[in-house]
Amino acid sequence: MIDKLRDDVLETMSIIPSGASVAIGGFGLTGVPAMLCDALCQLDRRDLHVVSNNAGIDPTGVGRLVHEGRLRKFTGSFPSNPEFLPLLHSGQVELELVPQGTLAERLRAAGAGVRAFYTPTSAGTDLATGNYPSRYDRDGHVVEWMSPKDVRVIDGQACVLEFALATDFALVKSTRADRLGNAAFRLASRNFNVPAAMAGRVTVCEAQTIVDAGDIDPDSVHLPGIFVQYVVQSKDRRLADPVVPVA
Amino acid sequence: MIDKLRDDVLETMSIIPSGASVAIGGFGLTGVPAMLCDALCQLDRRDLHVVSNNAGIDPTGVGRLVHEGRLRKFTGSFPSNPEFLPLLHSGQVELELVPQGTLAERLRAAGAGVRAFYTPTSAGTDLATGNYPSRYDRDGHVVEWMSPKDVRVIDGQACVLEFALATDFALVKSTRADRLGNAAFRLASRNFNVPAAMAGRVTVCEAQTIVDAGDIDPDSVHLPGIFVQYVVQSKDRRLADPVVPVA
Amino acid sequence: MSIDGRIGWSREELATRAAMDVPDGSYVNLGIGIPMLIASHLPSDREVWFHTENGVLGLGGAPSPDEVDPDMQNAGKEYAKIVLGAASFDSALSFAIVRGGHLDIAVLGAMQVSPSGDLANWSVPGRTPGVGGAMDLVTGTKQVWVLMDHTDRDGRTKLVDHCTLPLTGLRCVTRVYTTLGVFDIAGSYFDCRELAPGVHTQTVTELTGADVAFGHLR
Amino acid sequence: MSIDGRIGWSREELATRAAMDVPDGSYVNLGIGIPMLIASHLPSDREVWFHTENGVLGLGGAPSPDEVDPDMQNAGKEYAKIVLGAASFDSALSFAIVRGGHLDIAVLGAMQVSPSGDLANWSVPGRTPGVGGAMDLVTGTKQVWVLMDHTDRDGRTKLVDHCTLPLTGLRCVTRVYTTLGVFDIAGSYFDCRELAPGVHTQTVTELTGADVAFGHLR
Repeated sequence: MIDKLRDDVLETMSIIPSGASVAIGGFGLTGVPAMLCDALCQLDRRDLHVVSNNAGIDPTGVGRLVHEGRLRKFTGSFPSNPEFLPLLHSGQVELELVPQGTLAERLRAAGAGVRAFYTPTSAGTDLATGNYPSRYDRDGHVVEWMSPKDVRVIDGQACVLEFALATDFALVKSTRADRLGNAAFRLASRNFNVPAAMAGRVTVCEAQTIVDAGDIDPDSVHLPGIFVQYVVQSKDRRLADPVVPVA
Repeated sequence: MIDKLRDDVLETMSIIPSGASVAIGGFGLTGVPAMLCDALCQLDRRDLHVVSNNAGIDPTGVGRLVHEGRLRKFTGSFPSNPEFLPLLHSGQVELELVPQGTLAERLRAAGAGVRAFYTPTSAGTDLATGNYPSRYDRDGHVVEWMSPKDVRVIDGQACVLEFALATDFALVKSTRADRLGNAAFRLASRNFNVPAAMAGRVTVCEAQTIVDAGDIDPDSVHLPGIFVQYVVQSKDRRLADPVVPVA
Repeated sequence: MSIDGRIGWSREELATRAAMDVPDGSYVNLGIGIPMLIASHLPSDREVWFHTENGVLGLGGAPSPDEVDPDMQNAGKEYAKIVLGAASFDSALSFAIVRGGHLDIAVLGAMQVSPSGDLANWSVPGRTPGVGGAMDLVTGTKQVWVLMDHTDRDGRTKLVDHCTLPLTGLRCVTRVYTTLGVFDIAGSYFDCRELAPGVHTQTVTELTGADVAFGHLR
Repeated sequence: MSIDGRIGWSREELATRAAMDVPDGSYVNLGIGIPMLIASHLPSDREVWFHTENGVLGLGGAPSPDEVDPDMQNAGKEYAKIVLGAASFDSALSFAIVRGGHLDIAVLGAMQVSPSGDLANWSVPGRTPGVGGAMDLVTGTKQVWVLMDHTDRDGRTKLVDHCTLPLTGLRCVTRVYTTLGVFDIAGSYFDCRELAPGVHTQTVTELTGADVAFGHLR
């Protein structure tokens, strides 16, 4: 029998070692697996490669990981956390800056067996031509640049080749989930949680409400359980699901 | 105000000319826009390039289009309609045979701004190497072969380059739809309807039940209205939606 | 010379002017900042559908405190409402909508625009380099409008012959609304379609770093 | 020499034998034909989740006439039931599951299999060339099992040194269950793990078009 529910968050998260690559869902304050990020801090995990759209906008979620200096690399579109830039410019963290749509598509591609794809997004810009710094030394000098991307003209339009972005783990936050890992999300909280879960070789889902198998209508499952390996009950007590009260 | 609802099926479908490329949703007997296919026949449209997983399994839907000889080309994975092969082998129709997952991904890619992608599926097979006939003359001799596909080794695995498959039109069948084009599907009837709608430059949706805007919960919209240009009431009277009775 | 508040349109007027040009039934993405003002300045006869990158088509206005839904924010990370008939989706489908060419108009702020439609709006030295969805929006959307002050804080023109800041996209902008007027992208020059009240062609010429034509002024 | 019904396993027995090897908690796709029989021959202690290409994870058995749901078929276009906890999705996500490597086992029929794991199962001269999802399944799935008669209707072996029919995939099969026994793919030979009751190694050797090793027989 499949039972992906786990009671002990720290024990569940202890499978993620320091140095791992971790895709983390969420956008702004919605759909952020904050409890799982907290667990990484409690477990003192370091040197993480975090893949996430934002680098956090407050000291929770990815923001806390940045604040505590637990990243060796950040891949995302919006590292707008004011704590991030000093870390970048002093060589403590590497940056792979990716357009937001390319990020979502690369994560989905990893989960979908698409090894690489051509998109016009970023063609001709510094992000494609190798003119964007990815790593600095402690004195703020550039020591590495993002790799130039392959270009192919398709139907008269220059397109860059983007590779699938698979990660060792993924952390996602859902509104509801069941023992099979099936998950459903409300409104803007779905965001990167689905592509992140697809990209992670092992995905942990922090569920606001845990429901019985079958409680989520088959047509309303946004993330089929096959993409999720573990489900834990969120300790976030916000009552955001008006249909199903928090258990 | 956006109102994509149309009363007159024939008038709506008359925008599709003979010769057009048309992606058609459905798999087996589920999710087939049979009424829209009937309209193409009533309007006597010919020389169509039909993109659909199956070539029909009975004389409805794509099956009727095949039966009446209205195709110049079929792109799909399963041309298992017994009426199809004689047409192919007598040069009356061209075949582009595509693995089912590649077909879904190529349609989605067209709607998602992905111009092409690399996949290991079909690498090294006749479908990739140009050893598969796509067109015969009236005597059954091969006059054209499918193009060989570009190959690139990614992470040690041979992958073929597949191009986005955009079509002039798409015909889809939904369980529910509203005036905005938002559509929802039950169980296995969703299938190719979503990727087909994404691929079509103009998409017509045959809805089993037409509902008011807002009746489909935002989280339960499987196909956002932006992918649909016209909605018509299906005359198929099957009561397949236990939640919402047929109007 | 300082523009803001002295000559030409205010930012509110600029948003109101651009809002007039948004056709009924359009699907539109509004960037953070001045572009977002368009939503509250639409003529009452328009039904316009707003897309937000973080996964909703049918974005509404700001909620009152008791209307706040913790699961609903806009791309600017502010709490937001949805309208009746909205649809939610994940980021991959959200950007399929953007990159697949389904949006009619994207409205963005800018640091520099050239007459060929090149746009620079994401990176200035010393600031946190957030690219967000801008590169996706400018390559995917049918019409890309820029809404901005005509000059920057130091009085330097933002309509330039060639962008010197890092590009967001090449040949992507179709129209520019500045505090001084409305400009179409014409390839080697800006084609001025309209001047803000009280603004003279000479002022525009002086404050623009590329050729400007006024033959289509209405 | 005709096999069917004379020596080795019947098709039902073959499906039963393969079903024994499906681990509890597996995600499995069953091809049309003999592979589909596995679903009804699983040991009672297994919870196995069946994926169907047309968009459901949690495929159930055949419905009684009054249970038929017109919106629910399996990939063989037969009406089907779903199990509690099933999820439905579109074809793009369905094949993301397949191609992304998320399924544990795909079980297919075959015309020819080689010791290197090459598989031919989709095209024979003169038949309608339906490729369906076979090429996706064999390149995406962790384990690819073939279930088939050991020989074809004319008595020709289906375990061959090199496939002569058009390939579905190269080096993709991991295990073969035939009416005569169970074979692992070993590169240059078939590694026979088990013989069907009453089948002798000599018979297998005679009826196989490639080298067979019996050192791992259990």
